[in-house]
Amino acid sequence: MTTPLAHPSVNWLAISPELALAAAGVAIVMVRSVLRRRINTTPLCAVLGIAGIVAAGAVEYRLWHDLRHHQAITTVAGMVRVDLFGVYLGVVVLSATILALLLSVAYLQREQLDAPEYLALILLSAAGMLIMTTANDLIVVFLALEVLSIPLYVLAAFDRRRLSSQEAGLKYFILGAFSSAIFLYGVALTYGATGTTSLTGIADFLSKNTLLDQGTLLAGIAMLLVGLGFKVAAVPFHMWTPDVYQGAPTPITSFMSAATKAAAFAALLRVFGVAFPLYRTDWRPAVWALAVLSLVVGSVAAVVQTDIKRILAYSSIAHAGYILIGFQTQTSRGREAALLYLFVYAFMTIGAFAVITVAGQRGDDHHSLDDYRGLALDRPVVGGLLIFFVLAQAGMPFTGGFIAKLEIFSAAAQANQYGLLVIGVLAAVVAAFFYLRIALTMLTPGPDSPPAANLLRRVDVWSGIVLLACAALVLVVGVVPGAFVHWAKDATFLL
Amino acid sequence: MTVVLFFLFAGLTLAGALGVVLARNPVHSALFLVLTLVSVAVLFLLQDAQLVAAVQIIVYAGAIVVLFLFVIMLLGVDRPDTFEEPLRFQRPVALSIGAIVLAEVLFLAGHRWATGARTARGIGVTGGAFGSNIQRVAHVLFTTFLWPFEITAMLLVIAVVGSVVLARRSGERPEPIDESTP
Amino acid sequence: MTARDLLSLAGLIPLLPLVGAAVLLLWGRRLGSPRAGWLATGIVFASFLWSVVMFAALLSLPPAARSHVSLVWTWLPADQLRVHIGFLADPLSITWCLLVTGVGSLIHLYAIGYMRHDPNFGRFFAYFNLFAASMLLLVLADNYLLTFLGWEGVGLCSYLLISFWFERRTAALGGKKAFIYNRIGDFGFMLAMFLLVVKFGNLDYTATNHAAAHASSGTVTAIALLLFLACVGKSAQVPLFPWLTDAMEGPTPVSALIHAATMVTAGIFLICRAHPFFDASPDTMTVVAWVGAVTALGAGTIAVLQPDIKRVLAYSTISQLGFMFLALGTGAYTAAIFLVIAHAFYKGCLFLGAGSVIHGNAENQDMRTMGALRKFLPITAAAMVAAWLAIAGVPPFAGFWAKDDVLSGDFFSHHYATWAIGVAAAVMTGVYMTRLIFLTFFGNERFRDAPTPAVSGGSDDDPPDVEAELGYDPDYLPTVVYGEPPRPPRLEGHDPHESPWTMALPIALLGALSVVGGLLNLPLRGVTWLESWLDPVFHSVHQPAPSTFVKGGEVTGIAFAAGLIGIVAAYALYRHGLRNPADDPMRDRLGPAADVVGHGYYYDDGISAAVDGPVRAGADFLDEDVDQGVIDGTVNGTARLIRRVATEFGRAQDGFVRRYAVGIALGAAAILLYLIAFAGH
Amino acid sequence: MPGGFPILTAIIATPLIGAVVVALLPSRRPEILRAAGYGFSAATLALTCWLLANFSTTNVFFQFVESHSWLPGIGSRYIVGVDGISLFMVVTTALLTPIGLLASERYPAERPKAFIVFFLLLEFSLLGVFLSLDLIMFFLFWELVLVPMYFLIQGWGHGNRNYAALKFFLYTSAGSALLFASILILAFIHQAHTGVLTFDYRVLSAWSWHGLSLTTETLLFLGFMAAFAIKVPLIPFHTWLPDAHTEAPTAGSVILAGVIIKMGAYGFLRFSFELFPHASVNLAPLLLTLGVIGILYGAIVAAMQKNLKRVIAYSSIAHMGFVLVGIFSLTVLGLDGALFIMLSHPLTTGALFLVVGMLYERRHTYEISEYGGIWRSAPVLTALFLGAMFAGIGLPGFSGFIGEFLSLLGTFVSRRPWAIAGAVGVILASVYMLWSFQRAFMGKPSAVVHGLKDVSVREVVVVAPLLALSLFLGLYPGSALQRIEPTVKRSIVNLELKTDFREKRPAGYTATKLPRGVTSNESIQLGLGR
Amino acid sequence: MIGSFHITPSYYLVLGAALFSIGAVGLLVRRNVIVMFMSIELMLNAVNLTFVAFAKALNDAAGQVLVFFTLVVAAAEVAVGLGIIVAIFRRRRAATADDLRVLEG
Repeated sequence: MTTPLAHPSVNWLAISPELALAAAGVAIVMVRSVLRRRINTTPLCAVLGIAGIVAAGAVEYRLWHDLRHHQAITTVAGMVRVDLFGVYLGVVVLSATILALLLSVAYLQREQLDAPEYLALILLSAAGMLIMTTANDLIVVFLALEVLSIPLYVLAAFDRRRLSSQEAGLKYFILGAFSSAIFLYGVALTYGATGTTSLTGIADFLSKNTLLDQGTLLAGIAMLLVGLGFKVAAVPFHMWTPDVYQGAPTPITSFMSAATKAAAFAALLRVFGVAFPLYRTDWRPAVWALAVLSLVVGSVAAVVQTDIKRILAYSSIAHAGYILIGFQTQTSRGREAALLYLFVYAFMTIGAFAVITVAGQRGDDHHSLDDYRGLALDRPVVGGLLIFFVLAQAGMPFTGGFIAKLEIFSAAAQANQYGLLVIGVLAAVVAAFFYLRIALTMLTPGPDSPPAANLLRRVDVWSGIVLLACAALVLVVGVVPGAFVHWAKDATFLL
Repeated sequence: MTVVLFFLFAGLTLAGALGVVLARNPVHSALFLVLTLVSVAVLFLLQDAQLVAAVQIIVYAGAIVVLFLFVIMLLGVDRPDTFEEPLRFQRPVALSIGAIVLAEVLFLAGHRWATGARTARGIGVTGGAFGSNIQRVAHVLFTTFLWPFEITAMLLVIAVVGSVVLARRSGERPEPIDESTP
Repeated sequence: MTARDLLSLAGLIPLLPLVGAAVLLLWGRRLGSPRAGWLATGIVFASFLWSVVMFAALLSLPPAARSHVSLVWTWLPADQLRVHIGFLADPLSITWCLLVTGVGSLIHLYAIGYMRHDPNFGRFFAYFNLFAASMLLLVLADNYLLTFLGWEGVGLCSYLLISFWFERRTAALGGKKAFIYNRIGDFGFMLAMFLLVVKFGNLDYTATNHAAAHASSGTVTAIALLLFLACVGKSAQVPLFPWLTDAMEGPTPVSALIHAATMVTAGIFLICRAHPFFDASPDTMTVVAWVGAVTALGAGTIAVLQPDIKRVLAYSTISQLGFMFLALGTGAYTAAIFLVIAHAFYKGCLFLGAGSVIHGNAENQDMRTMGALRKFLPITAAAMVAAWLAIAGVPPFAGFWAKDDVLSGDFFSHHYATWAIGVAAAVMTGVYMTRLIFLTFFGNERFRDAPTPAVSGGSDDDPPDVEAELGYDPDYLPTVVYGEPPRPPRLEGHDPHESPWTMALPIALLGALSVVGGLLNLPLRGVTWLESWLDPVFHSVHQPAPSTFVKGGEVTGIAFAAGLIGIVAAYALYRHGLRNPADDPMRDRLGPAADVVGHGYYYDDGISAAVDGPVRAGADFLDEDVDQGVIDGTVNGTARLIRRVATEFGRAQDGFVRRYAVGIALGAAAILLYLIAFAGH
Repeated sequence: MPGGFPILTAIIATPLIGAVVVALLPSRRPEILRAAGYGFSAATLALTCWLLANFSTTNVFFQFVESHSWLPGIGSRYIVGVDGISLFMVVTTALLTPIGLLASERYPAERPKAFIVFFLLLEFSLLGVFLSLDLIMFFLFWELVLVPMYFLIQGWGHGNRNYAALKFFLYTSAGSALLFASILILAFIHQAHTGVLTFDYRVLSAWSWHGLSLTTETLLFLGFMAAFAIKVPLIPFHTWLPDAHTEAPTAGSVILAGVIIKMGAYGFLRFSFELFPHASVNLAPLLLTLGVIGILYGAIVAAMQKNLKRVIAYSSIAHMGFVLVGIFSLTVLGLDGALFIMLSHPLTTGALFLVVGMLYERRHTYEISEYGGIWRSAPVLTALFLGAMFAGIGLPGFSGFIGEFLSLLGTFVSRRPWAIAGAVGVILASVYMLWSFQRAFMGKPSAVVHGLKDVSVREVVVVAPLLALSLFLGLYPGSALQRIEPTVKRSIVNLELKTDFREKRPAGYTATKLPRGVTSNESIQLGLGR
Repeated sequence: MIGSFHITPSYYLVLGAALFSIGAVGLLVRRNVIVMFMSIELMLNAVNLTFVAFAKALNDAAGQVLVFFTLVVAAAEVAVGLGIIVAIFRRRRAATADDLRVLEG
């Protein structure tokens, strides 16, 4: 006596961005294994990857337009929920992915790394991130977390010539596995407390039932917060960040900092916003503390760092703090701010890492400030762009960085979170120090210019596109922010 | 009967776990891990989770632990570790955090663990006309959890590609220049 | 053209020298010596002529109508305050205009000769003209603010001219000192103006002088006292007098024009201009009188022991200014103005003469190494003797009449204490002036003694042509202060020589004026010209009546006798000159008091010590300990603190992955703990 | 003039366009770059002259207002307008920029392109600060000022430039941070009460005086004050200034002293008064005290400096003390004086910095002890310094005197003890300036100083206009005051309307009134509804 | 007496929590990377135990299904993790996590 399996209905359009990326990734692996080593497969693989991303992007574009007039699409047995929020962050992820991919092409050749697997892993990781942005179930969130993380472990350790790369991979792996175990425990406890892992199901259950005993649920919420806090690099779960960002190949660092952050925040915002809004009085103070700690530690610790990638790693921790402010307010303006911030941050940080990729010497291991001495004098455009990107991250007016911070602080002010607001603005001042320090170093002539031969290398077309795109977007958002803010606002609407 | 079995295997589980943590030789740790895994599988059986118990034995004990042992042997690290702790306060801190987290979870959850609605999605572990444990699990897995199931496929692809990339002898490129060690 | 139309052009009086100054500033170097000098002199003389025209125009009006205000433009229109660039032509201002331009053109003329070798000849005359313009603006202004403009302008010129030989360290310091002391007075001036605006909403002399009568006594006293502070600064009264002696570092024509004849009398002018406030405040008048009296006696005593001819004259000027304030303090405005005029004549003459003597003695200013110069500088000697008698109060010279007006007025207004001090000061006047004349022109020749080369200064690494280039030796510090050994003569075998006619003529003319100046205001009914001329200004005031030939002869006699005693005493001491330049008989007579008096009661030394000591230490403390230490230290300390915390963060990030895991676990434990403690409530 | 030529946008945009154009020009031909720099800055100056000529002296509200949507989600708009408070700051900025560029023609010589670009960007941001009427826009420009200034100090400064540039940036942005927070809090409190989210300064100031509790108002005032006090700078928030001044290149110092530190005073006048009238009135004694401390402390510390630029830097602190005192005298006279100093101080201090910069070009040091006897070797240069010095220490006839006189007079009218203490600063000013002058310019020239070249025609052209303007304003201040005063009166009247404050007036003066035809309501709304 | 004593799901859950803690502590105190991985496996097993216990308690087969996903994730992690270790071992004969600290600060 069996009941026939009732196949869940599938809205293929809704899940095709993920599928496109996964397909592209698999295709690259296939190309690699079929063609072996007969021709240089890198351009082909890159084109395949770009095609996948573009296809995914086209679908997201279509979805965005569809969803502006319709309800969110819930499909595959309620496990996927495609709404403007998901599409928005999906676009951020896809943007970060394509930029990182473009950035990688020349890098891979310079560093003589195996391109196909590398590209495939990026695409698969990005697919995981897209899954994350539309996940409507804790177990999907968990699996997406793994899908996006495991390729990153590999990619971080990808450069076998550098011990630092492998060390980064291992550290990331150990801590990632540790935190995802904690996350999973949180899933289990939540499941026990509510009887379901579906986000909407949890919300539904909690709104209809009053728990006599909230202990299990609270413990579950705490564990979930820890797991996602790790991914967004919030203090005190941040300690992997500097080491991994420094050790990983630079394009991967840029990908991690932009895309992973977006995906992790997608999960954080969605899980806590959809499943546990009723418990916000309980978890908001914890998020408050995470935000404050991230701001303080991220901004302060970077002050004495000498490795530029490490500085940016700490700064990404601080940025996570700002986004957490938006999250913490639990208002629509706060979400809007967090979304805009993620969007702008992606371009600011990829832009900065792009310059580091381009200006770095072969071996990708010379990123101390001393190696960048005089860069802006020797190569005004490249150095100037890095200065621009770091100043944008510092919140310079008329850059996207300022608008993003403005939105975040507005949200804090509107939500009467004056403490966060003041700590936030003061942390920005401290952070300005190390951003300026980078600028200052690049404007100070070195004793001599040893890397001159290397420095005078031309920027390849792919990286050039990345640099230009990032700079243009950061500037455009800063000068005419209206549309971007509007889109972010739309994306919060259906949450 | 279940009481006895529970306490027996619960004890074995914990003993195995402690063994994993405390054994100096990684090989011993792996063997203790097997003990724990098997004990957990028995506990699964005690809770009407036959399929999961079987898979636990097959996948974990059969595949994962073997993989561990394989790597241990491959790398030749089957020597006993020193138990010196170079990090100050690491052990007391770790122990106390472990104890505190345990206490906190127990305090929070200790009164009433499962507060969720029973048979939330219609198919229970027992009861109802859903057939055997395998059928029940399969039913849930291929309907409700179809999307996660597909994702696991992707995960496995990733694991394969990743392991290949990592484990590949760098034959096509010059041997890596070893860096100075700290 | 009516008289009033003419008076509307009173602005020309300051404008002419202002234009001259501008021309000389821009093209003075090109004009060079002596053309620049002639231009400047001519302009000031033209200004004098125009002043005479103004004088005549005023005379043509009935006495009660002898006041004309001409507004040029609204200078400061703020809120409901309106301050104009406007000129008030009345007997008081025109008197000063005549004095400034008249004596001024003589001194300009003198300077053509005195400065003829100076490479910065043009600049000198630019300053000189600018000074004249400022001084004329000061006196012609129709409101306080414009007077203040002139007031500061003369201060500026004084600064520039004292420091004219700025390579000379003492000159640089002297100019600065003068300006700063003056600024202390200006502080009072500004506060007085503030108070005037607050109480009367106005800064015009006419309006405020009318309003003064109706104001509360507190207001009037405050305004008067603050104005008096300004006057004390400008006119070098106790306690703000030390700058005037250091002002002697400037070229001698400067000392004559600015620091004797004109600028220093601005204080007297201001009190006369604002007299209703002083009239209405007897307390202030008492203060003025006492300050004047104390200054007169104090400076007079100091002058007695000075070896430097210019410094004697400087202290003398302070002392004479004290007499003037004494007069003002008794309400004897006319007497004060009379003394101003007489003083301008004889002190101008004395300074110019002293300049001539110095010039003729190769820049030696030490009287102890002069003597018997009358043979070599006959014109100078004659004029100075006349001026000596005038200042000492010997009838019928100008000083006699003027000083008699002051002292007898004082006596008859029952201020016996200040009168007594004034008489004592008159004795001192006789002493130091006689000493000066006899040490310089009579007695033994001491300028040939000790034919050793100059010892002061003169470092060897200097380029040899410095003196030729600058027109003076910057290392030679001519001023001799009490206590220094006598300066060796610098003639190096030459004889002293008389000055050229451009210098001699003004000396002679001023000498002559010192003789006849008393005619301005003889104590005879009908010939008190000055008094009747000034009457429209002071008609509301009951001025104390000085003695006349009819009345109060005994008071006059006492004053005269006092002067005579001084003269005789000094004559007794110095008629043979000095036996040894290092031995001053006066010093021996005074015994231990000599050092105190000679050092100016250690007043200036005390201030210098305080400024160099505690004041500078205090400022240093503020700069180094407070500003750099505490305040900036806090700023940098904050940065350091952040750095230290950052380093600690970095240390925690020590690379051990297990440590990082502890961080995660700790975070989890903390969140759980928080939920246990606070959640669900 | 609605619908007319957008003059203010043109003024703001011209230097920006100039910066972009210069950035795009090839850097091989510096003379073309310089010509472009002169051209664009001169064009800006010409536009501001047109503005000056067409500025109505009867309109007490904002003129030439433009308003465009910018960031609708947040309610921030691009609103620009000019009134008597900002007019002369705009003119000064536009005047000092070409002069600064001209002064930098020879030195610093390296990287002229970047220098000109940053300088024009600086002008752009400063003009934006003074013309913005939207708080977010204002803050944007306020922060943006730091960036080009930072690069100017860092890139073309002297010895310790990195430290100075960083300190300048961080210290001032620490203050700005609190300003930013306060702006947001203010706007969102407004939104919470009225439902309207706007950063329009006019709307907020028409509401805040009755919409905020006294505590909130005071706290927000302090938040705004943090930024303004550091910028002014008030003691004890001043230590960035001597360092920044000393290390900045000449043109940078000119702008820094001439315009940037005025931003703080401008902020007090523009924002603190209208937005937080009660707090402004209540805290006036505190700010007066700080102002007086600034006057005295700045002067005393200036006297002890061994570096010419530091002397001038501390003197700027003292001068800004006069501005503060004038502002918080809360009288028409005092405000007139404060605004007049804000107009005059750039001229005199600018001239001083320019002359000192010329000395640096010749001798590469600012240490007073390295000089001595300059007068003899460079008489014209000395004359320029002398002129600037006396103009600066408030010699009547120059503009500095008018400002100090009015500001102290206003203070004397309302709070006598402060005015008396402040007037002591007049004495001290002469002490430190004359002492420095004596040490650096008088005395015998050393062999090195002896060879000092006197100024070139270009250098005279750089300084002379400033001194001439200072003289002109000193003798005919009415030309500026008639444009300043209507706005000042509006500010005072608004304070009286919004609080129970009553302006203290000199005897016989009638109460300050709005011009005929302007109602109290309109005044409180800053003419928004007109 | 023994009849009234039931093994409720709570026993399993407490056991799971204890196992989780032991795993966590193991990760913190062991330097051998492979043993650290084993500790993570312990933690995942604890979660599995919890899932199954909840499945029983809630009478919901979904709980058991979740164990499958955990298993797959565990397998994938182990594969990749051991791959990284092997790669590192090729370079350096370092067996402990503590030896890897090129990156710090």
